[in-house]
Amino acid sequence: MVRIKYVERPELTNRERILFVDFIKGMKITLKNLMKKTVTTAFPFEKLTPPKRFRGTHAHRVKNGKEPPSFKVIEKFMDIEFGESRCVACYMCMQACPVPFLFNIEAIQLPDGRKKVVRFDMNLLNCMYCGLCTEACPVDCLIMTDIYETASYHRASCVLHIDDMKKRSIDFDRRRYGEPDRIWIDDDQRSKLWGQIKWS
Amino acid sequence: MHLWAETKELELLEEKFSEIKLEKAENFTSIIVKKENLLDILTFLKDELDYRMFIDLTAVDYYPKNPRFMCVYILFSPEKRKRIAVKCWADNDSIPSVIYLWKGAKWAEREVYDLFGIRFEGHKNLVRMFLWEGYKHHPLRKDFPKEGIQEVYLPSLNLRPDEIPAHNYTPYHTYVPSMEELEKTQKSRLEKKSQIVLNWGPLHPGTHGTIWFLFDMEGETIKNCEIILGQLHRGIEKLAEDLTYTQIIPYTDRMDYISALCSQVAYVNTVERLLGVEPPQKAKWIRTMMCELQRINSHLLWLGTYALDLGALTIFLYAFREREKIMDIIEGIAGIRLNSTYIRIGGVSKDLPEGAIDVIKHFLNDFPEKLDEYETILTKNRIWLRRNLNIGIVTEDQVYQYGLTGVVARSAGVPYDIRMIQPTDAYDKVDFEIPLGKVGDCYDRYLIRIEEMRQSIKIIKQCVAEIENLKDDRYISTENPYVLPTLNEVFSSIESMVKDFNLRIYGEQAPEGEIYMSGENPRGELGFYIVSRGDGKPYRIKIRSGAFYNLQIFPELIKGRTVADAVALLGSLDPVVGETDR
Amino acid sequence: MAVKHNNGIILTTVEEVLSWGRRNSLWPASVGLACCAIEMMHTAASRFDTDRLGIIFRGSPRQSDVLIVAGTVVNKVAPMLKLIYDQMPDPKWVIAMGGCSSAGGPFPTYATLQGVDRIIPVDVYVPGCPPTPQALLWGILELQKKIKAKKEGKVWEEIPIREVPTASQPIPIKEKSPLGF
Amino acid sequence: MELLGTVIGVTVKSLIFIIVMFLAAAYLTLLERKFAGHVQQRPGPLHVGPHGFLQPIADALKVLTKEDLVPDSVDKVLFYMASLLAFVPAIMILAVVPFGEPFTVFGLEIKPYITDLNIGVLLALAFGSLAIYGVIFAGWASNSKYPMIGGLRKAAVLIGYEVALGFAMVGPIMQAGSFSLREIVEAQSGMWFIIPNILAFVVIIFAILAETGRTPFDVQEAEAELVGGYITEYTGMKFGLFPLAEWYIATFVLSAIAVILFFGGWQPLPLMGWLPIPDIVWFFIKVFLLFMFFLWVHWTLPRYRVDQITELAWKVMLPLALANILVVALWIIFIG
Repeated sequence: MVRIKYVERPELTNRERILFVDFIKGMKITLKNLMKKTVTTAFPFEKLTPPKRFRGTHAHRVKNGKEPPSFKVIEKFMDIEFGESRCVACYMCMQACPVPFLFNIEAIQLPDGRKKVVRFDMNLLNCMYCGLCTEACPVDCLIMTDIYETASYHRASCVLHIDDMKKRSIDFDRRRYGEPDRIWIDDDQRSKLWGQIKWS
Repeated sequence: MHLWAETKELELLEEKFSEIKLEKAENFTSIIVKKENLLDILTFLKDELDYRMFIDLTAVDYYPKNPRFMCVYILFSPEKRKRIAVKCWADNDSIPSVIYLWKGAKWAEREVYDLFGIRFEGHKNLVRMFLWEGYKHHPLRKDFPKEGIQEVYLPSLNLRPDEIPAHNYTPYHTYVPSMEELEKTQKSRLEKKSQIVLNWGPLHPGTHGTIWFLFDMEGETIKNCEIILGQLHRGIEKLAEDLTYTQIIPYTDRMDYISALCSQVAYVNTVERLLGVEPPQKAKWIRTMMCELQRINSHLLWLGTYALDLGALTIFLYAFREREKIMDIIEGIAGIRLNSTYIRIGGVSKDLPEGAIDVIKHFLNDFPEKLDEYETILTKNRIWLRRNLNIGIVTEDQVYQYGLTGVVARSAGVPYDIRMIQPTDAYDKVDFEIPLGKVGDCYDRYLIRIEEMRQSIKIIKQCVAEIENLKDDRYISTENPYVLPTLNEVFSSIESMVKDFNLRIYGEQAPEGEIYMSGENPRGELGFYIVSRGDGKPYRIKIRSGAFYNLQIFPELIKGRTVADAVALLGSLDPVVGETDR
Repeated sequence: MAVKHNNGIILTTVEEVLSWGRRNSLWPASVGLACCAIEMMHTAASRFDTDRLGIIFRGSPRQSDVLIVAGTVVNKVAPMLKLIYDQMPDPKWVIAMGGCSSAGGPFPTYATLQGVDRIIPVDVYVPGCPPTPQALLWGILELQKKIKAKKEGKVWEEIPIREVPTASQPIPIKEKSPLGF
Repeated sequence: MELLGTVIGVTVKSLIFIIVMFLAAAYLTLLERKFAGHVQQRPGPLHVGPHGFLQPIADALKVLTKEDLVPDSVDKVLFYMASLLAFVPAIMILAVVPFGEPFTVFGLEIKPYITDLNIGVLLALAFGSLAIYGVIFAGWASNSKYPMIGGLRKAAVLIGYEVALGFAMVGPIMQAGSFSLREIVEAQSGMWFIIPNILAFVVIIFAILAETGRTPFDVQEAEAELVGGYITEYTGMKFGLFPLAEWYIATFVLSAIAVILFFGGWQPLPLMGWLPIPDIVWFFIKVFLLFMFFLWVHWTLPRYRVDQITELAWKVMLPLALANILVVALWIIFIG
């Protein structure tokens, strides 16, 4: 059902050429846009809320009673208090990550045979934000939040540690855990650019 | 559908040249020839059997075999719409050059020389393509480490005394060239004959990234031109050699960052064909829809920058205004605006969120009138006409000689569109038109891209209608042993968790073999040549970049024109450096 | 120097005014290298309009104050980038946009420069691949804060590593100073 | 005594003119950025001061305190002289531009112009042509390739359009029978000279666009081709003078001359004579409208190629200007 067609090349007639019709039409367009409202989001004063699926800075879900069944299975071998990170040191994120050395995970063996995660560093400056690590996490621990304002003055402050990831996930879940999986939620901001969308 | 040469041709070849060896597989058909009669066979293929379009040339390093390098030529026959591959072992690291058969082989041979160190006898000015003169190694050889050799001490300049930047930070670094070496590189490319040699680029507002042009100019007329690539050569092909097939997907975004989704789809289709995975219907339609959205997105960026280069500053911002809308759609569906790693082997990573269809419909409704606005300002503007008409005319012969694809080929009237020749996903179910040009100048390319945007809208409309029918259909076929399970499956069932672990750790164990498949990128044919030796990682991936071959014709077209025309011509060829350099 | 000791107040007020002028008309050199360049263009385009903050992109490094390194810097282009940086007149600042220019990003290969701060000093790192325009704007605001701090006599070593960033709410328009940032 | 008074008066007036012109130019940049912004559906400068009102001051502060960096390879004398040569002539044209009729405040008569030469038009043309030297010097002294090409391009354009501009001005002069701009305005009290001189007006529009380097004629600093054109190597205020002089002051002054020649200077707009508006205000309203028209063109059209521009100048604009002279001559003979 694919067809082939030749594009036709429009010509500028002499009448149009003498009367500057082409210029006038173009300038009419710019004038029309001059009258329209601006589409700008004044950033520090108004902000676009990233959608639920936005892949921002990483975070660690904590043990808060909402764990998936798989966590219950593995939990037995781990030493995780309530309110601590769910990470079970399965190194799946490390395996799934295309970039080697991005993760730095250490777990120790406690005397009672259970494991405990003591170190979980991520160097965000090497991260592609591709989300493969979050898809690999079997206990819904490593997630990506909607936080993007991470600019800083030092390389060292772009490296995530396990406790700030805990903080972030708590902050993130408090705001957006129960949110439906919509394409975006801030219609008032987006409508500046989009105009009014009629939702089905 | 597969595009490889038929048996009777191969038999014809066999009886003519007795010493060749045929390799006929379902995905790849190649003839292995001896080095001494390579040229005769290629000439025969080109003249008698009219495989006259040069698609790609690459090499594979079978270290520690001896001879270690195998060169692979991929040719295409425009009439029969068939491909054929010719393989040849490079005994003692050298092989005859084919630039007298196809001009397009010039850069490809330089690239192979640069990355593998194979010498091409008879190639004039065989210098490095991506790296600089005086670079000691040939990176794509198997015995060269991926990280390179970290020989110089080059620490970060602003470290606080107490600061440890990161656990993976090392003060040692690979060798960074000096200005003198770069000047040596420049000298080796072009020697001054006329008044001045103008360095246009590499860090120049007008050169679409970091292409480095050398203009040998007489007044403002360009007498001779050379292009230095490699200012964005990041070694993606080397990286891909020790990643699993899934892990390569994010890197395909970073190649052609303006049309990330198209690159993903082209790559994933190739891998699926190799693994024998069949995605579900809904995924196919979603892929097609996203591809076309991305095509509009890419063409809009082209329109904006092209108009900016030709001085129409406002069009640039109008085009970006529309781009923002598509960015919103992609961000809402995939999660990231630009390099959205959305396509997965066996489907797509997530289903469409609620409201996505409404937003896309809204976009489809009000985009055409915006397109008309651009056309009103530009298409019949006398200045626009004078800047575009009869600039950089591409002929049909040049298309075959240089292996031009995409809009550049279609502007010369060659109906070469992968969506038509080898339809993947849902392209065989939608109906659309492929615009062709009659003259082949910049103005034709402009009109064709504008028309392609309209056609994309047409396609997306059909996709939206189809996806609404398949609302509660599966979007990824996880029952396939090669396809990663979704998170919910992992959470609930232990089998999928084990499968997930295996696929993540060992990768998709692809069957042994080779494959070449391509997709229609906004810049041309984006082909992937994958050699698999049966383990979870590809043995070699060659990325056939459309922009690389399209850009190759620039020096020939610009001779005798001015710098102002160079801007227009470069804009209408529309290269993306990430793809040319990989 | 002697003057400074005599009437430091006047000098500080002068410094104040100058730093206000500088941080309110940052002109970046438009050096686009890779993917991040596209997002940089989007930041300058109509949706997130940098011109609001007095930021207009200049073609020539001689007339620009801040160098936004947008994209992967490979070894081959590094010397030229340093040349561009040297051509810029003082005072000048550098923003490393995206992972690639900050630390090599996802390309730990033979060809890529592992962080542009190995050849030129960087003031602000903006993680992201690529950072969204809002993230880049946030980085630019961070740079403005830094210039302000410089005015107060702090050097960048003394600026503490920022605490864990969480999603911040929009600044109420009334908190904006009448003279801009 | 008489002489002393005149001297003082002229000095004061010129000082006022120059200072006002500087400020006006600074704020014309803000005007242009606002206008461009809204054409592109963005607000333009917004946060620096209320609605970006302090933006020009911030820019000026920054530009003035930038390190004044002179490359070693440049020819120092010409390098400095170029920025002055580009700036001074643009200002000096003001000397002969009248803004209105003389009026009296507190019993002393104020002439809203510095001097009323009887060869005003010629002087304006002469000063306008001087600007070419600034451009050529800048391009040459920078001792770099892009500035060189940019300077040559600009020079070619200027030379082409100076001629057309000169011939286009002949029509109104013939009708007024005088070179003095003030008398030309007074001669239009009945009917504006736009009526027979429509051809000349088109030529003048193109010529002003070309002289002031606005699209479609901004070849000298086409960013995509030549990074910054002939000002690539300039930093700080030496850089700031060029766009200030070329884009704003020159545009403003030339629009003023165009208004004087074709739109009856400070005569009120047709059918609005009854409005209680002083003639200076009328004059500035007209100039402002013309200036906005140039901005509007600048932010709409694409850019010509340099050879096409010179071709246009010699093959189209010059014949048009000559034809206009013929038309006006016939007009004077038959209609009077």
